[in-house]
Amino acid sequence: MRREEEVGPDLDPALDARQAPLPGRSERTAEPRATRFLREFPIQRVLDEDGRADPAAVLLPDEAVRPLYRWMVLSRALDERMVMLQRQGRIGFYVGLFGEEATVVGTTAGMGDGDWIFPCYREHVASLMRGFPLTAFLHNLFGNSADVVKGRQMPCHEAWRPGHFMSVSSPIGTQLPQAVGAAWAARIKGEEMVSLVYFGDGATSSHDFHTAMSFAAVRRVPVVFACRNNGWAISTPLEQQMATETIAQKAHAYGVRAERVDGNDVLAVHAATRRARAAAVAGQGPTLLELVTYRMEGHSTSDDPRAYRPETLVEPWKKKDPIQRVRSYLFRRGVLDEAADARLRDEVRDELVAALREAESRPPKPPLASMFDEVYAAPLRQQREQLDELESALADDPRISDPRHADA
Amino acid sequence: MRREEEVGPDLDPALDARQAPLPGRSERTAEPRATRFLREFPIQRVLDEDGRADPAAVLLPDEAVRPLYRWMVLSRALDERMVMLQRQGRIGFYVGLFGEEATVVGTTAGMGDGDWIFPCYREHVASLMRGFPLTAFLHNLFGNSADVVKGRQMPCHEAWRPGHFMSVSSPIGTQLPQAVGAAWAARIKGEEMVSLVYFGDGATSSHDFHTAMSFAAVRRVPVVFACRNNGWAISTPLEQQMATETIAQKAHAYGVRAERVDGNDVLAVHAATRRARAAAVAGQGPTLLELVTYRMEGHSTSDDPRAYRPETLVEPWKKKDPIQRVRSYLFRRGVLDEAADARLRDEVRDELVAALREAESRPPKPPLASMFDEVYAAPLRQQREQLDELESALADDPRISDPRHADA
Amino acid sequence: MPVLNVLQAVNDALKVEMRRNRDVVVLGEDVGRFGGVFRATQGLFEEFGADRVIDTPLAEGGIVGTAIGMALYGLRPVPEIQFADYIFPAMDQLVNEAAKYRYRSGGQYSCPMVVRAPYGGGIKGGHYHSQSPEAHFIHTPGLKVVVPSNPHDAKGLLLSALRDPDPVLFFEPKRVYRAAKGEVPAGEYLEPLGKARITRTGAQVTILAWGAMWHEADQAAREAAAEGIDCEVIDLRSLQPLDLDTIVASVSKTGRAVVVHEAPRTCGFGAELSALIQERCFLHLEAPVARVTGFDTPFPYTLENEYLPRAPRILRAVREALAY
Amino acid sequence: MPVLNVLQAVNDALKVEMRRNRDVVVLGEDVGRFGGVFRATQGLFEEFGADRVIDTPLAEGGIVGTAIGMALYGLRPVPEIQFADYIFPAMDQLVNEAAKYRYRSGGQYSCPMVVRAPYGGGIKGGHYHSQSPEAHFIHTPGLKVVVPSNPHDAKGLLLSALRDPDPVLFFEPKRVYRAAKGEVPAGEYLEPLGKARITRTGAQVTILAWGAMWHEADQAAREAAAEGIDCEVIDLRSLQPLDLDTIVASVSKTGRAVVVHEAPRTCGFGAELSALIQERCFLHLEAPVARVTGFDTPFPYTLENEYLPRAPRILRAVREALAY
Ligand SMILES: Cc1ncc(C[n+]2csc(CCOP(=O)(O)OP(=O)(O)O)c2C)c(N)n1
Ligand SMILES: Cc1ncc(C[n+]2csc(CCOP(=O)(O)OP(=O)(O)O)c2C)c(N)n1
Ligand SMILES: [Mg+2]
Ligand SMILES: [Mg+2]
Repeated sequence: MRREEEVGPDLDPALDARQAPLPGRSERTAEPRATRFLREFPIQRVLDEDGRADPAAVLLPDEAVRPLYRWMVLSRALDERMVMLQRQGRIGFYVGLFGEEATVVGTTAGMGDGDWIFPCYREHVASLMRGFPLTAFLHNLFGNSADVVKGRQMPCHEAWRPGHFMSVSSPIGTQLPQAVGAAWAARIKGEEMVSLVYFGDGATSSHDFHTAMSFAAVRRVPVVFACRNNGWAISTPLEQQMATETIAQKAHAYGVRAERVDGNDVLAVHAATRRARAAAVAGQGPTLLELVTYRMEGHSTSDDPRAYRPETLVEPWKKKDPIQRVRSYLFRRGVLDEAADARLRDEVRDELVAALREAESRPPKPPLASMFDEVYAAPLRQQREQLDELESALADDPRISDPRHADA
Repeated sequence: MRREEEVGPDLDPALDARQAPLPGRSERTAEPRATRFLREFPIQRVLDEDGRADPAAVLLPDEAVRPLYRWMVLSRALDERMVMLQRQGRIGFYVGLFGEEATVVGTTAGMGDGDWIFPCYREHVASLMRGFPLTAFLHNLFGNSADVVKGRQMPCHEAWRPGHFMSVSSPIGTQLPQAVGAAWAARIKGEEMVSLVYFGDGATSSHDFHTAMSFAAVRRVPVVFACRNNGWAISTPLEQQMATETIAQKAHAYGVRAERVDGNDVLAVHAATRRARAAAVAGQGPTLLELVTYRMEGHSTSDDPRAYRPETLVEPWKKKDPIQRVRSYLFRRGVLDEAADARLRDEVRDELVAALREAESRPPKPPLASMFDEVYAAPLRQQREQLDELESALADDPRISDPRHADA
Repeated sequence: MPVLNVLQAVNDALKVEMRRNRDVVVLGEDVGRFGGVFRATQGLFEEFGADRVIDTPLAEGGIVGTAIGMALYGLRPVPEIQFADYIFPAMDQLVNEAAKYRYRSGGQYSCPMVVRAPYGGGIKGGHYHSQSPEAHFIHTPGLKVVVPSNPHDAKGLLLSALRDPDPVLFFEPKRVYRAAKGEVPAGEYLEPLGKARITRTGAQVTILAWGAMWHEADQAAREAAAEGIDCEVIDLRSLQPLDLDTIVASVSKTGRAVVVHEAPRTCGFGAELSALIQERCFLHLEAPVARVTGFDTPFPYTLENEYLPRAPRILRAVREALAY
Repeated sequence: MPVLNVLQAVNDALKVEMRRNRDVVVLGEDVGRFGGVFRATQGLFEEFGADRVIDTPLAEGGIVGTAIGMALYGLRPVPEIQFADYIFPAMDQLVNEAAKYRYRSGGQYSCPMVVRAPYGGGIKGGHYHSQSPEAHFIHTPGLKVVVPSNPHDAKGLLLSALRDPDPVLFFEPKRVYRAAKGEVPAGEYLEPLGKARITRTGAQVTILAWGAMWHEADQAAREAAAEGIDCEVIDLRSLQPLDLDTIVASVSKTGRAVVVHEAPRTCGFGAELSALIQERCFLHLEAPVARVTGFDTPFPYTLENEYLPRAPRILRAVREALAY
């Protein structure tokens, strides 16, 4: 495969898929895409698929890599357990990071502790890395009385101010200009803070991607744009999302830095993030990081990918598992062995089990008043009156809280 | 000036301005912009500033160039007369094309008669080229009883279906995805129609530019995106609108064709439009045309550029006047001389005077009912009741129509 | 007659019209090969092909803007907004373009299309999978707004919307997408836009509702009957145009009205209904027009049952109106 | 005291607060070097510099989205939307983000900011330089909406908005930007959000208005007085929060209410006021609450005087309320 030599091992079957004709009339005129930008943005990599690395390319000492591995293991264990819980009906919804762990752990590890993180909705491990207690995260999944966001949002919509982890919201792209505004504000205040903002390949089509890139570029705002290119937006494959061979090249529309990185190589992601942050601090403005990875499972627990995605597309990615890769690296380096790894995984499992027990022990519902608080800094007439209205209605007729009552 | 040789005579002082530091903190870190894309997208030109052309580069026979010249002369004469009228208070508003005539006349001439035109708000001459009667255009400026849009919109918001000239609307960028949809529809219907959509440099920052380019690119929709890069968005110079050295390079974000063209060279604009249309018809999808020109006057009659733009920036553009340039060409070719040119200008003036007389002779107001018609295909209860309400109120008290009454 | 749920009825209406009219095209996120996240467009891609069933990039403004262009050119686009909560990026194209195109062009152009969007709460969707934005569009002259409550109307109203000359927002009650089942005639039939349906006749209180909340209103009326209160229930079905005659006739008879909707109370469509009723039935009113609505907060998650204006709260308002 | 017009008062308020609070920054299209197309930000760039007075690219969604981020980080951004008609591209950031950020984060974050936008008709602006979109935002819990009618309130309310903990939409009546002049205290003073002003006391009919239309209401009241009709005129000033107590007290006294606004009638804020009044003053009402508003059409050009709810139409409604 010629491109192989040109751009290094192709990590992205979607690139091949992109050679296929598009659906619709356009088929008649389909022509193979250019490879120019694949050459301009070769995929940055530190670890090969067997976890081998050129020591010169590794920034981090072994003792710093091990925790990254642990966070990735925790993320995967959490995802697996929560999907199970959702199937059992114990939580209503879950959206995981299966196979994309390196994109999030590597970027968050590459930023400074004071940098603000603007999440999409898969970056739970980033909130944990920033000190969000695992138990608190589970409270959020249950939307229970201990939930830091008071049961107001769906599961997986956490927010954690002490760790500068912003509020997850569902609308695609909205966090992007906000990340620009925060970093711009920091510069105005004379503080060295660089925003890290997460989004997916689909989000590059959103209004907010365009305005965020424009605004950041024209004033060289210090932002790291971390695009998890996992090849899919729910059922929409990359080649139906855009006609470009890379996402990195979108940086040319704004005149900003970009890199294309192996998103399953946590060391490469970490190093690229460091470079992006350094450029931002040096006043060179934002960097667009295209982190090439793959969504190994459904979009969320509400989704079944078998309806639109042949297993054959997923197969090649299984041997690229980001966790296995850094695990082999640590084994090679001799700082991890089977016994230590087993202990580490046991710890993680125990943490999860304990946190889960704690979360399920809490009263399932936040107080009624929490529904009317914090709409405004202080409730207005409407919130005050309506709380009274609801309280007396409930006193009259507790069926109001009964989910089964009167459902058509 | 080194860039001179690299990219050909620089038509765009804004490019130099762009070397200047940006306002704000970013100043500290300002660095000269790259010239890479200036080289990738050299400015296409057929006529030099004295109207000399390499015959091989000219697509059009002289008898086809002469009408283009006439349209440009008409456009300029119309603009001058209407600005005068506005100053005299005879019309409320006007937005002209001063100095940008070649961008519009060249593109419209380069399309097929059946192609649909999606205007911004300066392309009045395109509507006239498509058969919109000059008188009808003036009716629209007066918003009088003969106005084809029934006095509902501001001056310069014309629409002309017989000429496939769409409806001007003020919101920046909204016409862009609409142009994509129309061309896509034509392809679905199996009709060979290519949309031509006009917009400015400022509009490239709009949401709709991004979505229009994305949608057109991913399905290779046949659209010609004609960007009048006149260097300004009201008071905002290009270098505060974007950090890129060209607009053409924005095409890379979408994987589409682009050309950078001397927007004051009607033959170059025409030729580039032909190439873009041919590519679209061949199924290669959209082309982004950056037509490099300059806004010689205020944004509109509501604007006074002296508040933000030094005359020195405008000076160099005066000798690049697009009308003079094609005029010299026609003189060189011997198909126009002083006498013929004087006759042509007299004709144009007489046309204008006659049309103006006609327009000012019409009853100034459309009928009351026209305010409630065509909100829907057929009026709903609200429009029917409210027309009655207004009619009886007016019968009671004619002061309702009196602009001076009760103004604070 | 086949028994369908609301999703199947919507899907059936799209198939019927797409077979009848080659100009009807469907576009949106995940509507093609996948058939939509709720599967409302399932089977369309296979039957009508990629030209007429279009998976788009992720941008609602682009979806609606493109649809407007298609409509201007003569197609009948049916853009899907995956959740009504995500219609706001398309707000400018809807309010400033689709709504005004016919008017501002002096009737030279128009952009008939049907914007489909699942709306409302009751599926544990939290802030962003639960909103009811209908009032924004009812406040925008040039747009029509339709909300079916059952499969029969979903099909009949959608078929009418697909032949309507104006842009229509078609909000589908996702809470009862599968729960509301009923007999749906095969093939073609039209339910006119602008006609409400009196689903229960009564003498003492008129309950106005639409979409998913009609089921709560109906339940409340049945419970009221058990208490000897005789309610009339009107399913508005079409909010713009509104069947004001039916409403005025009913309230003139009962002298009492309770309006129900999920959207926050302040400036919701209930306010307009309340204003219209007191303007037209002033001398008949025995009690203020009551509003039983979602509260003035974002849509909550854990407490969504408490948030929704369900039967017990409606019943309470009915009793209060009677006791006034 | 200096006599200023509304533009000068807005400009003065911005200067006073920017001098007092380094965190206040202004951003928008043409607000910097140029000082804004209406010159509302004139002189700010020179005094406060390019860091705090920011010319942005042309994208309202970007302006508001960026402002939200600035507010989250601790600045007090004042985004300007050049005309209220152009606020729709920012609708998603306002409705789904700014309005919900405090709530959805459990109070961990908030984004106080003041979105300034000239609104309304009367300047021959046609469809896109005349709209009054306030109802959309009043319908969005989490946002506040303020509309001054005169220079004194423009400054005092803007200063309060600039210190308010919540996102505020501040709609400026461009029709009277220069026409409305008055004495404006130098330096600092606050007009509280949520307090209406009774600008004329009367016994027979209450007229509710705000912004540019307050001047028409006042004119109508003066003409009514000449006919011996005694009107009370209330300038609402703040629509969210609303000073309902003042309204209820007035209508309970007069028994008649006329609500005036420029926006289209259907689902306008007048509907909410009408609903609230009949809910709270039902037994005091002698006549239906009347709505004198813009019509349910896009905003016209040539016929804009006929479109606007000006004094003669208000006076007519007053007479009708009295004769009811
Ligand atoms: C504005 C908006 N439109 C639609 C949706 C529904 N939706 C949720 S996730 C998603 C796909 C996002 O894909 P991508 O950006 O690639 O992120 P990924 O899920 O792959 O990480 C869509 C369409 C949404 N949340 N917001
Ligand atoms: C959405 C929107 N925001 C703001 C405006 C106000 N406005 C009118 S023209 C203009 C500048 C447009 O500049 P450009 O796109 O370069 O076109 P030009 O006027 O230079 O031809 C602005 C900001 C608008 N019309 N629409
Ligand atoms: Mg993705
Ligand atoms: Mg321009």
